[in-house]
Amino acid sequence: MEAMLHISTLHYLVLSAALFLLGVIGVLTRRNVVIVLMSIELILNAVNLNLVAFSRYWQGIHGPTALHGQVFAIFVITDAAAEAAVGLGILIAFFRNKETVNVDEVNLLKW
Amino acid sequence: MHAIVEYIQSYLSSDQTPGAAGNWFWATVYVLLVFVGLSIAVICMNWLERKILAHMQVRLGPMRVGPHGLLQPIADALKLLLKEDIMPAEADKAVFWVAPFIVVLAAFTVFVVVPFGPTHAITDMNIGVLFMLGVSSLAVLGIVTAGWASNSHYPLIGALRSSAQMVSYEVAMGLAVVSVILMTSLHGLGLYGVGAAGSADTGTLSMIGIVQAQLEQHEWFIFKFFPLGLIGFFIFAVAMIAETNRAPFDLPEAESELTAGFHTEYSGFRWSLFFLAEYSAMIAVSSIAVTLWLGGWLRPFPNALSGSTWDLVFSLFPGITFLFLGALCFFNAARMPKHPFFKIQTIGLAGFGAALALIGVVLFIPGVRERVGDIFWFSAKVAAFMYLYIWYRGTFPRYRFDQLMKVGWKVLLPTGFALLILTAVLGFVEPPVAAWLRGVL
Amino acid sequence: MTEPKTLSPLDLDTPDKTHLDANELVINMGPQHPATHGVLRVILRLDGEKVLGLECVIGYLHRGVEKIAENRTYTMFNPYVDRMDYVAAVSNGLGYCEAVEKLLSVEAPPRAQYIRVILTELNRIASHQLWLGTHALDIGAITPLFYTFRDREEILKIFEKYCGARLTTHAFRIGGLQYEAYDGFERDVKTFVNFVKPKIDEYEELLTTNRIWLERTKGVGVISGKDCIALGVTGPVLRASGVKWDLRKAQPYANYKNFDFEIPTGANGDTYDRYIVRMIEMRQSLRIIEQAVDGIPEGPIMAKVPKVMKPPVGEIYHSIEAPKGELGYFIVSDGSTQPYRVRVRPPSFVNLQALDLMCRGQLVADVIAVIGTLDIVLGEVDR
Amino acid sequence: MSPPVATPFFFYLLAVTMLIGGVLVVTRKNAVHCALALITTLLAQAGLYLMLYAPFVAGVQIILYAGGIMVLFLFVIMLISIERTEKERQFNKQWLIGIAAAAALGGLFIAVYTKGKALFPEGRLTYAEAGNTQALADLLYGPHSGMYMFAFEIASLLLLVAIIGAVVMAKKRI
Repeated sequence: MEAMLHISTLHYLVLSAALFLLGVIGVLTRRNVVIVLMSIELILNAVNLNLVAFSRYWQGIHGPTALHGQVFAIFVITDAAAEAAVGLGILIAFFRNKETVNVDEVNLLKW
Repeated sequence: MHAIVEYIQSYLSSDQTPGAAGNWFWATVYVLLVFVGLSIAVICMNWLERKILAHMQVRLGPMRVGPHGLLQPIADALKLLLKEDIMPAEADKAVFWVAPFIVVLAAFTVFVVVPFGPTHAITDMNIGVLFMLGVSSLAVLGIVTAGWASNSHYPLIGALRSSAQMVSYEVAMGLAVVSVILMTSLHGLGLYGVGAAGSADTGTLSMIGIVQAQLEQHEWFIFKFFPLGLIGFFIFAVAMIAETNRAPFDLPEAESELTAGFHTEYSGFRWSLFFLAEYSAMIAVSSIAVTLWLGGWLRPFPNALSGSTWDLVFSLFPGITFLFLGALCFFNAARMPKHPFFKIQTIGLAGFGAALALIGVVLFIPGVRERVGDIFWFSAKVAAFMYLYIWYRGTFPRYRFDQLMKVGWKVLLPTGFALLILTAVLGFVEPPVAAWLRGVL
Repeated sequence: MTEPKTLSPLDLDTPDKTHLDANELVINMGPQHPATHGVLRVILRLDGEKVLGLECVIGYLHRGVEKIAENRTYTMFNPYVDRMDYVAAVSNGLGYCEAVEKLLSVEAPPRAQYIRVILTELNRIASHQLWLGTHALDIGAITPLFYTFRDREEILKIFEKYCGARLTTHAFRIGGLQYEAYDGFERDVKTFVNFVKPKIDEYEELLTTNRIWLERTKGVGVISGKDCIALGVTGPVLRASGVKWDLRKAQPYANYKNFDFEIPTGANGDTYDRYIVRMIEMRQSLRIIEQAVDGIPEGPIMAKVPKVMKPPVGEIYHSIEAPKGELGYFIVSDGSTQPYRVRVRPPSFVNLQALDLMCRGQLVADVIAVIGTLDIVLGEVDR
Repeated sequence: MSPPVATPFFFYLLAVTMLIGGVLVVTRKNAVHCALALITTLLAQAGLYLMLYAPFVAGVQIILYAGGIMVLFLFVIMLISIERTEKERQFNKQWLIGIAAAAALGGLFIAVYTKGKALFPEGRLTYAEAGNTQALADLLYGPHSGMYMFAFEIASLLLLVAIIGAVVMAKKRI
């Protein structure tokens, strides 16, 4: 009970791992590309949570300016924005040609 | 018992916001005050908009419910609450239900960081402006989902339009805001970011911090680096109208094209939530503008008319304003037709005037007038913005969608970038140049 | 009832696959739509927001006015024409009365002619004011509507004083007028002229140099003079395209040849030019009214027409310049008391043909501006 | 900043919200519902960032993720019709393999955490959030420790490429 009530870095790591797994399941099992992309966002967020949790842990050791984890989280968010834009762009181009949004129908190298 | 009283009183002597002081009691009171105040403001705004617009358009506006239609907003609210709440058969029930709440929540949550005075804010956040912009941008989600969930052509097009519009104007808005944040770091002492975190030379995102920076620099940011501050303010002033989907950027609800835009299928209580959200969003963006450029709670002419005498004069303004409003009510009560049919209305109007005058008298009490001065100036500045909103609506035709996008991307955005770069350059150059000038003179 | 097969290239059954993929999106605007001025239904074929083509579906306000004429005497039919273009009822009456007079070979006495001109020109101003208000409202400027309605009210008051009705006036009779101008008619008209002159400046102040108004109207709904002539488009729309054609000058009727006025023309044939042309027309109408009021002659107001009208066998086409364009009446008489056939050439109906041409390649929002600028009245389109 | 109140309560509240949101993202048929669930998750995560004294990251999370990226998602979902995809099979054929792989990964996580639990001693910290944004800015562009300046420029280049790529990809005729 004591371990449950004192929120430590490990709590955040477990949460992040659970979220990561959910994202992985989504990516591997869903057919709809949009939902697959959203699952990728879940994965990225899980990583971010990890980074920020560790950043806090690191601050406890090296002082308040040890914010490298948060800087990384910001970079990951930037990356997620780029990924979403390009991914959805591809999705639109794909949908225009094939009229489907299912990943398992992307089985041609050209059409 | 004593401990509780002490806890409650502990905040009063502090010079912090209740959130920063960690005083839960006062934080709750402030939340309630802001909520109630905002609702009253929306009601007043509703009545004022109809009356002012009507007088601009050579008509009278509401005149039937109460004297000069004063009770009209209440009657409207009652009507909306009692009205049947229609849910289209093909609508996505859950999303349709939740969408208005997203919009309202986004519009109200913003007020957590709005500073009505140096201590009159629910809390002060390190990321105040960012928080405000972020939370107000969440309203787009509600609008998009509302349009989609209605499962109908016009709401969908309206929703797509408004989301495209809000997202594109957010960029220009952000640039104008960033230029102000740069200005906060300029005390004429050092360069950006030089020195440790939290030192006097670094800028701030906190809403209270921004106003305090204006206080310390003895300059509202609208006048800073003339005309850069003015241009930034102008960009923001245009973008905020587009953000709140008001005329002349009210394409998402363009009546002549899309009937009512994203909320075409909404009725009754849920429609009134959209209405509430629209008006509180207007107040929210106006208060950002006031905080960032117009010195927030600071009284006008702090430099030209400084000194304790002028402080006293300006602290009388709240009371005078309320007395004036009360006198206006009495004047109109005297002008009421003398027919017995209008007796109740006349008495009501006079009573309302008496209540306003009483408030005005209370505001003259020395202890009170020092405490409400900042709230009054803040509200007065926001009210001026509200008037601008109404004025625009009465004057301008509506932009076409491509023209709207053109204004956003081809005019405001490049101007915003130029503004940002020029502010940075001037901030870099000004201190040494000023020092040199001082040496020369 | 089965829907008749559409003859146009617009196939209503185009599968609306998706918003993204479909090259064409078919949207139905109207008949219940706030910006279609009544019950016009427009089927829009869109590529995104761009209009690829459109088709007008009309007939929702069809009352069979032309058929009714065949079962009414010439005199009895007179009030019916007011119900076509109900915002310019006086003009409609003038056209019909003059056509029947021509058929009967009588002419209204000069005093009647003058009063007719005054009332018709007043009506032209009223019609343009209503047009301006609703057109501006469609483009999003709400205030001009109230200004124009305030001033139009003064015209309607004059009508009411003259003949008792405000909208469907039935002001004229075949052969002249039924009512003598009331006492103070001249004074009222003069007061109105002086009242409305600064008001027109007021409208222009709100719109003419307004940036947003310019952006919304310049280059929108352009139509060339050649196309106008090919489609039979008349009125301010034609004149804004640079063709100086006004029946008041080209085929003077009533006694317009006695008055000095100018025909405004535009150069580009866009919505802005049409707006400017109509604004100038209002001022020119005021000029005509001023001249007419000053020159009303004394004399009878009714020519000698038989109580029971039996025009000789024959046919007649007579057209006048209504506020919206050429309003023509083609009447075939078989010598009986009732016309054999009445065919109306309504300007709105003919002008509406140009909508497709004017909207192609424009955006959806422009369709509303163009419908507004064509100044159609559905009562006249459907008859 | 006063010490946080009821930390465990808020942690578990936000954690449960996040997990429910995540499960809904993976299981819902309707893409719009998925997007709304994801937004809930993201907002709850912003709350967790606040609890971790990372207000700036929380702000960025709200403004960029919830206000920007998710709007983009919703926009695209509305552009492509989803009525048809809702009636189709939702999971692909190798869903069993996928879940097995995820389970294996989960096993790995559990193994790592149980083994390495001792490696995470909690560094207790009670410090004000006030300087967070400034400290981050210092790391990103500050003259003293701006060690991420180059990475920042690369990220902006990445964004530029993404913008151009998205436009090229999505535009029918360039």
